Amino acid sequence: MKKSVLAALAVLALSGTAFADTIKVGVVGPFSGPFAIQGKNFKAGIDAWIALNGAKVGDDDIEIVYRDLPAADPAQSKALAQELVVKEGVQYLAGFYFTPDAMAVTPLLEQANVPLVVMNAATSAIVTKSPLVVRTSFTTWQTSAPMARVARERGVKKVITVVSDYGPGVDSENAFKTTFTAEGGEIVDSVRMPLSTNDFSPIMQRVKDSGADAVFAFLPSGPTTLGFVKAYNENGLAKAGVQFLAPGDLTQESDLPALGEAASGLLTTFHYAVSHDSAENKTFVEAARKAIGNPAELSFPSVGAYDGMHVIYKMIEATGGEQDAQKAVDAVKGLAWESPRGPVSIDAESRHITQNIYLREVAKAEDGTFYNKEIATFEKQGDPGLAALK
Amino acid sequence: MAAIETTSSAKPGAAARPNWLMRDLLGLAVILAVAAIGYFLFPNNLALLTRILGVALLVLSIDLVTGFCGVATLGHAALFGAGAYASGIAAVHFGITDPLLMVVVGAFGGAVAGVVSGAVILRGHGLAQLVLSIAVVHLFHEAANKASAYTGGSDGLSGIAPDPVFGLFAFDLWGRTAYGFAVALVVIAFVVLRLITRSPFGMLCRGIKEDPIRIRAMGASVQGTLLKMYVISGAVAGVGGALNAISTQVVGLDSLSFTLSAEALVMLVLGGTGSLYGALIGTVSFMWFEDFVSAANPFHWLTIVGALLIAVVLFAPRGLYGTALALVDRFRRTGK
Amino acid sequence: MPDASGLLLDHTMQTVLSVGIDALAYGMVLFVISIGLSVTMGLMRVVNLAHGAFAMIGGYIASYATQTLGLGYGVAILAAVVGTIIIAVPVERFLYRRIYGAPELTQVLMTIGITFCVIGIANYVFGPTLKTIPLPEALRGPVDLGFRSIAAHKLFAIACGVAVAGALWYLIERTSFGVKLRASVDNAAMAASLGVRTRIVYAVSFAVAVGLAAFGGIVGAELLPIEPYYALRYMVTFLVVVSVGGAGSIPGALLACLLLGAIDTTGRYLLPEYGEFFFYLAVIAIVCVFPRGLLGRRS
Amino acid sequence: MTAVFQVQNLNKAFGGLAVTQDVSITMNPGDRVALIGPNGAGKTTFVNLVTGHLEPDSGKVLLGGNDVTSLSPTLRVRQGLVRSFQVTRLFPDMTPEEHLALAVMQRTGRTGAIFGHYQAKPDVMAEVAELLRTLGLDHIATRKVAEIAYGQQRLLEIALALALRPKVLLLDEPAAGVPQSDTPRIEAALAGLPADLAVLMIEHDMDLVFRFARRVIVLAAGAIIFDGSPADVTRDARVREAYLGSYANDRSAA
Repeated sequence: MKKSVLAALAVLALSGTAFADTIKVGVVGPFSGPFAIQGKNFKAGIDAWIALNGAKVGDDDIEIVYRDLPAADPAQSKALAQELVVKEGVQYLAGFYFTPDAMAVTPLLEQANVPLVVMNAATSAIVTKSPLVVRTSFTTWQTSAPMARVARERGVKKVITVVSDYGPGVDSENAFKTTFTAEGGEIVDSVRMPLSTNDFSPIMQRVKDSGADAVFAFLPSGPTTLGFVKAYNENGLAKAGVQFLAPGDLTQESDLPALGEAASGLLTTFHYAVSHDSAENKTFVEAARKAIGNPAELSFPSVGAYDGMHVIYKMIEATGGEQDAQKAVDAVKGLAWESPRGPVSIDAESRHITQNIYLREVAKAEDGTFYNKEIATFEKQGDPGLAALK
Repeated sequence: MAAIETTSSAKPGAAARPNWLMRDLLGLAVILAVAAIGYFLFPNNLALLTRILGVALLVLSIDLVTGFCGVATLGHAALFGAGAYASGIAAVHFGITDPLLMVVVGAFGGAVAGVVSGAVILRGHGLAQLVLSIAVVHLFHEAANKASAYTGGSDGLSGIAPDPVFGLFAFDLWGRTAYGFAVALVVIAFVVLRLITRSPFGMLCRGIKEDPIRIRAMGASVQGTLLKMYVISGAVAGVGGALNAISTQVVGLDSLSFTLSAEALVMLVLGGTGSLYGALIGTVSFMWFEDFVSAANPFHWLTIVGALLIAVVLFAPRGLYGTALALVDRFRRTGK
Repeated sequence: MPDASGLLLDHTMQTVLSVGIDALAYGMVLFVISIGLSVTMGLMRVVNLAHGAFAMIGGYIASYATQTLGLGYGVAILAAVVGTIIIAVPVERFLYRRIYGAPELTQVLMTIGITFCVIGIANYVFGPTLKTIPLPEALRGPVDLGFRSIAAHKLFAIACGVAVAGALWYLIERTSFGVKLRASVDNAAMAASLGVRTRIVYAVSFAVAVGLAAFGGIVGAELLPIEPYYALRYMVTFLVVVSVGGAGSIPGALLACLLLGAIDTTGRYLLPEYGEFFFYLAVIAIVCVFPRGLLGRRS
Repeated sequence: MTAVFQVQNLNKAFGGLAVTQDVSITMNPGDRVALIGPNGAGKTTFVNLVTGHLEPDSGKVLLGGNDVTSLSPTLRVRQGLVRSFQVTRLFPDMTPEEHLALAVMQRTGRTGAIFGHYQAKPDVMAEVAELLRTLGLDHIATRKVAEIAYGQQRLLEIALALALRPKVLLLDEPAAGVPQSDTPRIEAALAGLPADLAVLMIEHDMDLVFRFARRVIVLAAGAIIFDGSPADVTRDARVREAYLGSYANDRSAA
């Protein structure tokens, strides 16, 4: 029985390459596992793009091939990418929620003649690993640094940073520290806490003892943010006037229903809020909500995926459906368009997205739900993390 | 393959020798045949097959301590990850990019990790041992996360660019070289482990699993023997890790994780403990099944994998290989 | 300057007290969730990695009962505990009964399988988002203890821990069921020949363990939020706590939870960067000194 | 003749309870000694003290004149102090041939070798074959131990001890649990033990003791109350007292 299944698979593999005018895009993301909601958002963004722009570029049909990668696992990531390229014959690789997974794929690109469009992974260095990488999401530096300027503008002098002890957390800490001290602020203490931290009360005690005016925090979106935000309120920090500053990962829209009242008033900087007020976004949100099913689950990875598809369509247009990775990437260098998040462009040198970063406050809508309300804009932000790398 | 294993020698002494030798050669032939079939049947899935072989080395290495020595561990990825990081760091920071040298470094790294974790884990028994192993793998994981200057932390250690094997076979996009390299490593490891498990030392380990008190009464040191096995096991896991680093060119923290440890143990139990064939069969069937189901339904495959595990406990309690053996055995007996 | 040093001392005392309270609350939450596992592992000798899955089921039912059905917190807890037990009974009958007395590794395989299934089903039915169980007004918000404020639900968790410990102690040490249970555990054959229906005793103990898991899942939901991966995420924590305490020992589990809660909390206050190291080094040290757990029974 | 095994003034107490009191025994090569005593006399403790599983409060254990009191159990085995177990401790999944080969290789320091196979070592195979023949186990040499009769397992216990070429052999109830029909084979095996081996047998079965031992030591309440010939032991008043309590006199009267 096993053999017949294998044989069937082999036949499938062969037939897949039979249609010459179908261009395949391989998308790798966490479609199951603890981060399944982010993978769902990838798919929602892609589905929304296709719903609004059709599944055809010129004469070529576009087909998306999904592969599941539940957690950061570079070995599996590479195996999946290789399979997509070799077996499925994809012309474009896209998706990638975690940095190591994207890193694992970069060495393949040149030989495979395939561009990689990163739809989330947010470590600055990824784009430097191969000239065939384009990123349509954000970097942790990009979303964290403006918060330091917000803090200074609001008269905050002393800040304690509290981040999860892993790559993005450290990036976020560095981004904030660098900018905040450059702007004349003082970092009174920096705390890195293990990812597995469940009870944040002792951390809040540290914050209290530090005498800071504000706490800058970074945690990966998901279950722990709930405990963190609640601990912030329950330990009386909010009442004591210690401001809460963070990049938008902490208040991603899909976590807001759970955070509820506790998140009310939190300040975050981020590249996208589902509530962004523009025609483009209204159209996008409507399509993406339809795609994801439960409207409350829509959040930022969807817009990275949506714009990623935009870039891929442009690439296909430019190459006329021929497989030429370098030409495809060159075609989108400097490309500018109006994204649901606002005006964006692909930086010609770094191939990373230049975009507005918004200051948002968690607010209560008339229907009782919570949302990220944009209150200020930092226009055309590049990636300061890349500069810091040099 | 199952039938081969059960035809036990009836006569003692030299007359029986060709018998087990033949069986091992046959087993080896079967492994090579399966590897070749894999190559020709799935020429486009070699990356997955290579990954399976890397994990197979980890599962074999767990089998050495769990199946042959009776040491319960949920932390064996510490050894695998140590090998992966050792060879990765050697390549990125010290310019050791020859794949064979990287494998040696990985084996060494794994063996050192084997000494360290063995020294801790062997202090307990049963549940305490499980908990110690969990603590060890978490400490390794955390240490690698902290030492991000060397390991790249949670972003992973990237930039590993191994040279062509023997200067001739470059690691290509299709993963042919990596697959051939992996098959060679697994076959060598299998042969060596087969010899080790049949050796006097291997017998001593089996004795320890069955009755450590008797082994002590024979004047042998239980702790010393187990620690030695941990070193061997570490070297094997380290080779697996190195293979992973070479074929993936990135090492992530997941290679040191509790999850990988637990998954590998599940594969071993699935295949059947105490037999090298069981370890291989368990790895191949679990990972193949996982890949098949997760490609078929990326959203809900975990439920199906869970149901498979439950079904195995209910219907094949000794693991796939062990139960197949028992069935064949029963069939032969009733046939007589 | 006596005043300044006095102030400093006062401040240190406050911090110690404050961290101590946090440690107590965290330890108690751990205790309420893991004590059921101590019952299955110590008394029934099953390495039940699916324990967290039952806690999670309890959490989901409670969340559904409060959010969708609009039931009160107390009613929701009751419904969740009963509901989880109802789900668990056939699981015990058809799956666990097959692995009593089986090798540890087989038990690991089976219970991991059950965990995977529960995760998959929860993901399918409830989706991947966080689920909350709204607290009643009385448990919401901070309570002022004079030197600091603490969340009311943490005090509630502490109270629940004390109540559970007391009730279990009474059940096992003072009731006829407890006598039967202890007899079945010490020597199942002997107990059976004395007329104890060991299967029923096991089934009831399992139900108690699962009910406790569900209860703990709800009470602890503020610290360990309910989501599909709950069952895997905290599996190690529960297993470690129970083993350190000594499987089957209620005072042992209590002691372990308080001790590990204290180590974890203090570590995270003093040197959060090395919190993980602290915790696991402490676990190794304790297990090496007390191989059967702090108050484990000698067998 | 020099003593091969000496126990000098051994004492051990658990809490306040003395379980071994000032026990001294000297044995020469070829000795056949039976250690008997009523239940609770401290025989098990004595064995554990001698083999090194318990540490004495005071006193010494000497092997061939060397003080081994501070040595670990395994090192004592390597020095020639070997024991058998009252309840068989064998490896159910291994064959008698493998058991003996393992013991022979352990004795000759070859169990550390990670390569090679015992069947490829002629000297090991010869010695194993010899042991199997001596104890009449050759026809089941390649059956798994779990599948052979209990009497045969007891014989394998003895063979296993012999394979270690001990100077002193502690036999812990070698015939315990063996069906009546098989005891003659055990006794034959005991009778065939090497002449220069010092054997200390712990036994309840007085028939066996009388047939085997040339010297009997009686332990009661942790102390030696008799050390002499089998012929004298039943006549000793203290022994009768220890075993039979106040009934002793009644029975002698009857």
